[in-house]
Amino acid sequence: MTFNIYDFTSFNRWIDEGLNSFMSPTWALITEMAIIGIVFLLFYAVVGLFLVYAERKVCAFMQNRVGPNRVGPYGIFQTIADFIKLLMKELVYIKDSDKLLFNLAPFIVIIASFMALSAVPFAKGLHAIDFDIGILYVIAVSSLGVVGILLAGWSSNNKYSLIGAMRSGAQIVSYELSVGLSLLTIIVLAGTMQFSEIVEMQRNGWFIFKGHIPAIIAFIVFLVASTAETNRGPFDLAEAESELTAGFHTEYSGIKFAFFFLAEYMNMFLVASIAATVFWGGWMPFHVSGWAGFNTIMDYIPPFIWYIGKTAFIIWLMMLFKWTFPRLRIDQLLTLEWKYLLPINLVNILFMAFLVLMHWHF
Amino acid sequence: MNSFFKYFSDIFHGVKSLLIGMSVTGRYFFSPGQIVTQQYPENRKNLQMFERFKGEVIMLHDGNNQHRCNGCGICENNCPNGSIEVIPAKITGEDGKSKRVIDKHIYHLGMCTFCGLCVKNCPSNALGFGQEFEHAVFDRSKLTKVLNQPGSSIIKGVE
Amino acid sequence: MKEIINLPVSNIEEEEYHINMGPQHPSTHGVLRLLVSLQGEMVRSLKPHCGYIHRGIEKMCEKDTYPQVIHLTDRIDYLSAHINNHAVCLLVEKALEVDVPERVRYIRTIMDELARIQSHQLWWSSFGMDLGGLTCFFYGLRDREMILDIWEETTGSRFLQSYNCPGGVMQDIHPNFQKKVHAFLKTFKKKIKDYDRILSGNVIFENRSQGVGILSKEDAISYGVTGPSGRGSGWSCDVRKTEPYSMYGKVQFNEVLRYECDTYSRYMVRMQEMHESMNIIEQLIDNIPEGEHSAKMKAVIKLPAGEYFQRVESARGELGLFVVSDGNKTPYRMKFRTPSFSNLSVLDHISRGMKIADLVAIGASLDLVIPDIDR
Amino acid sequence: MTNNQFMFLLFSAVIVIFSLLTVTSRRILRAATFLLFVLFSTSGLYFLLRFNFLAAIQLTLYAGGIVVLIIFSILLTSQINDKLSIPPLTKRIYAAIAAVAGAILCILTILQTEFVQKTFDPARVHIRTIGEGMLSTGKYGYALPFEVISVLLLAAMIGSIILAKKRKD
Repeated sequence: MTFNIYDFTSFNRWIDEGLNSFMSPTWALITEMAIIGIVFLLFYAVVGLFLVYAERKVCAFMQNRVGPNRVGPYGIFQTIADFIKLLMKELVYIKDSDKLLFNLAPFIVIIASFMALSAVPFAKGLHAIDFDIGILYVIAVSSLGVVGILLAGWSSNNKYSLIGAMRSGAQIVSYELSVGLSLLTIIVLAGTMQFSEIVEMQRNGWFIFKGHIPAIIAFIVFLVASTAETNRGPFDLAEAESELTAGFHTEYSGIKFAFFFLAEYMNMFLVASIAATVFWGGWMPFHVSGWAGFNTIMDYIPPFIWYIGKTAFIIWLMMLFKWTFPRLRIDQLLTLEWKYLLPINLVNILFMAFLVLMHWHF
Repeated sequence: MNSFFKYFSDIFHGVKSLLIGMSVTGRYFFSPGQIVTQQYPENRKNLQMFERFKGEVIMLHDGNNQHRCNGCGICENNCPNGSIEVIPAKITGEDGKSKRVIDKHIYHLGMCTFCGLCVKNCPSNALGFGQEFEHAVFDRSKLTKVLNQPGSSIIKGVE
Repeated sequence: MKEIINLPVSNIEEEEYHINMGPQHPSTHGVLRLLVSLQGEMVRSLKPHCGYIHRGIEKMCEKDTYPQVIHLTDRIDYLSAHINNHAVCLLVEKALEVDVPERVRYIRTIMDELARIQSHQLWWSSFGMDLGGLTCFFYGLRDREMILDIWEETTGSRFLQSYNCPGGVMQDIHPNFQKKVHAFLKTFKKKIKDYDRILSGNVIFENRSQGVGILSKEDAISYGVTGPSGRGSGWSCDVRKTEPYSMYGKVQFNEVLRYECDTYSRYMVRMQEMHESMNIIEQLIDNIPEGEHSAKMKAVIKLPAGEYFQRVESARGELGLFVVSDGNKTPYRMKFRTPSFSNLSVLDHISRGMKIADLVAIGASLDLVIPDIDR
Repeated sequence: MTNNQFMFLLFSAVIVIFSLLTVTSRRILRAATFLLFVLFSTSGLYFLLRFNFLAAIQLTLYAGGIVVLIIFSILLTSQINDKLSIPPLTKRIYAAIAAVAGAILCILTILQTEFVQKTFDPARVHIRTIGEGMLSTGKYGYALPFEVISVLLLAAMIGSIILAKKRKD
């Protein structure tokens, strides 16, 4: 066995060969799928629980509070306790609701975020599916989540939910454009949509430095648009607490509510890791071309740590947005997208294409 | 052309104002020294209420288990909510005269709004405010209290 | 009652959509029910249904003596409790022609302004929360804590103090009072800059509030919208200026007026008023004269038969107090003209044609306190 | 049965079942949701064939775009208790005849075609090839159809704006 924290490729091959040595290829494939599924489920649960805790701590510090500090040291078991509470809560039956769709909606939301997560490279070789169209796949799959939100809002037979679902639909459909276009800016620079290649191309400089001005603009646009697409921060109109109580998930309780809750945090994690991968080099260490010694030291930090660190920083930025700004109004939200982000994005792509043609990038 | 510049100056000022807002929350995030939360059950030992704090109405007793209440009932009359009931008793003093003393000074904490009129209007300053603030009980009847301690008597010379 | 319930049902038109905001809704800050008819996201009309927290305070006052009435006035508008107490005391002193000591006037005025600041702080907190900026809520409450501590030390209570009594105040101020007020002023002057940085100057906030909920000066007068909400429409309606009481005739302060007539101007009036209140306190705090903390009053206060009216400027507008006395120790009739009730009445008028999100912002800018409406 | 065959059968079964459910469901939003599953499985078939680009486009456009629009318009127009009325018998008979005729046509076509089994690797069409084909004017260039379609979309967009504006007056 060759377990290497800097490169998981050989480890994966070892597992694959080991399984194939005593199983038929079909069963080996099924076992591998099961292993990956279980690993992802565990990762999903752990990251979800941790993000909820992190959000509560971060917002507490921003608000001069200490946050959860009762369950366990520094309250680290708080979210687990909350989760157990949610599991034990009654699933309220809603009169006159469309039960099939009502029960289906949380699954659509969570499956969409789950599928998108599978394309993210966590470290070298630690990558479930490496599509040649990775970015397009992520955009495509994450756009499915809105169906769940729309179904949830409609099938709860609640007027607040319906308004929340409407808002969310308008919001996600329009902000998907900006997310796609800002990623396209980087695709123009990279010339590929495959995540592994994108990361590999940033070996001697992350794209945010390589593409300098247009890349930074694209990063900001991506950050804003993806915050909007995950229904977070100043763009949480779909669940606008002070207006619509809880928006589309007003009628959900117990584990079904937990699904929405978890999916929201996982979507945040997802867009943060996409941003980290596409703009900040994913698991690639920080390299400065020419400084060989410095680069060697940076290489000693495992890729997974780099990846988690970058993702955590972007998540922190999104939390900073959420806990600083007041909420936008629905028409201002659409104005922001159609009058500001989209034109800026289109011009930015042209700018980037020009930059690539002229070889002005580093 | 003017609106063209306005478009960009709007973006610039908008982003600037957002950054200013983020600097406030960001600054507090990195200065945990400014946290104001009190850790309540842990700080119970050194939690000092202000001396005038109106926690509950009490009858002031001195070391000899003596108080200054003669049962005149002014506090009962002054209470807007009827949360005080004075039950007087008549005892025969040493000089043979019967005189009015307090039998039970009943105080319904659950009805009290802490307006302070009983304490202010007491002619012999028998009542005061206690510092106790943890009033939660499981049974409402426990909120009805007898303020004069058992076996207490009136301080001589007050009546 | 029947008509009220049936009215919206008979009014149903095509494409109209009714939702209940309240009585349990995060943005109404209490048990107010707004029956909103919507067209899409646009508010067509709105019917406030109040009475969920009606406690019959006016009727209860009829059985209480004048000192006892004071603790009930705490509970009308609990955020400007001290100012309400002040109104009762002023009325009783006016009726009995009692001259209160100078010290009492100073203390009452300082306390009034502290109450105004803390009320505006809480308003700012909940305003931010209603617009979705939850952090504002904690900043506002954090700074409000200092005022509550000052009150607790002097009056014994943090919230509903019942500190005034006819003829003066219940107790003299605590020796630490002046020091603590100075400390508060010093701290809050720094912290209020954060308020401006996080909310007032924010581009999202400006877009959410500017041009939203236009209340013209004429409408403000005809609906009787007083206080900062009225002054945001350019109506000079500050009782402290028009009919000075206590120390207000002698201190220098500006009546804050703004003429944009929208949510933003109502917001800015309150922010400015906090500065003005601090200005007033600064003028008074070091000059509190020595003397008694209460005038000599009779044990039983009986107002001469007749009708009396007293108005004061509470944190959300003009509080009018009307008493009919038949010469007894209890009032024959006591009527409160509470500011929030009049301010609520204009909500329908100014929120028509606005979005739901605007309705929340407008409601927050009027600074409604529900017990003040229902009494 | 190889893995691919199994997956193909699975996806096909899902497509058939949910297609039937889509047309038989009397609740319109349920029908739309079932349609989503059909489109989803179709993209699964594309993934199976290694047409990754096509599969992702299928997901983005149909599942993420068009179904969302359909659901959105249903949300705007229908109530939760609305049920589609059962069409009259004659209509159902005509529909059945049309469906059976279409099915027969398809099956006949499939049966008459001689499928040549090839054993080369699934063609990995690089996106660069697709993009160049889309924008080139040469032999295998689709620049003209691409532009024509965009004109069509523009016309549709202008038309919908005009329709939407008219209703407001």
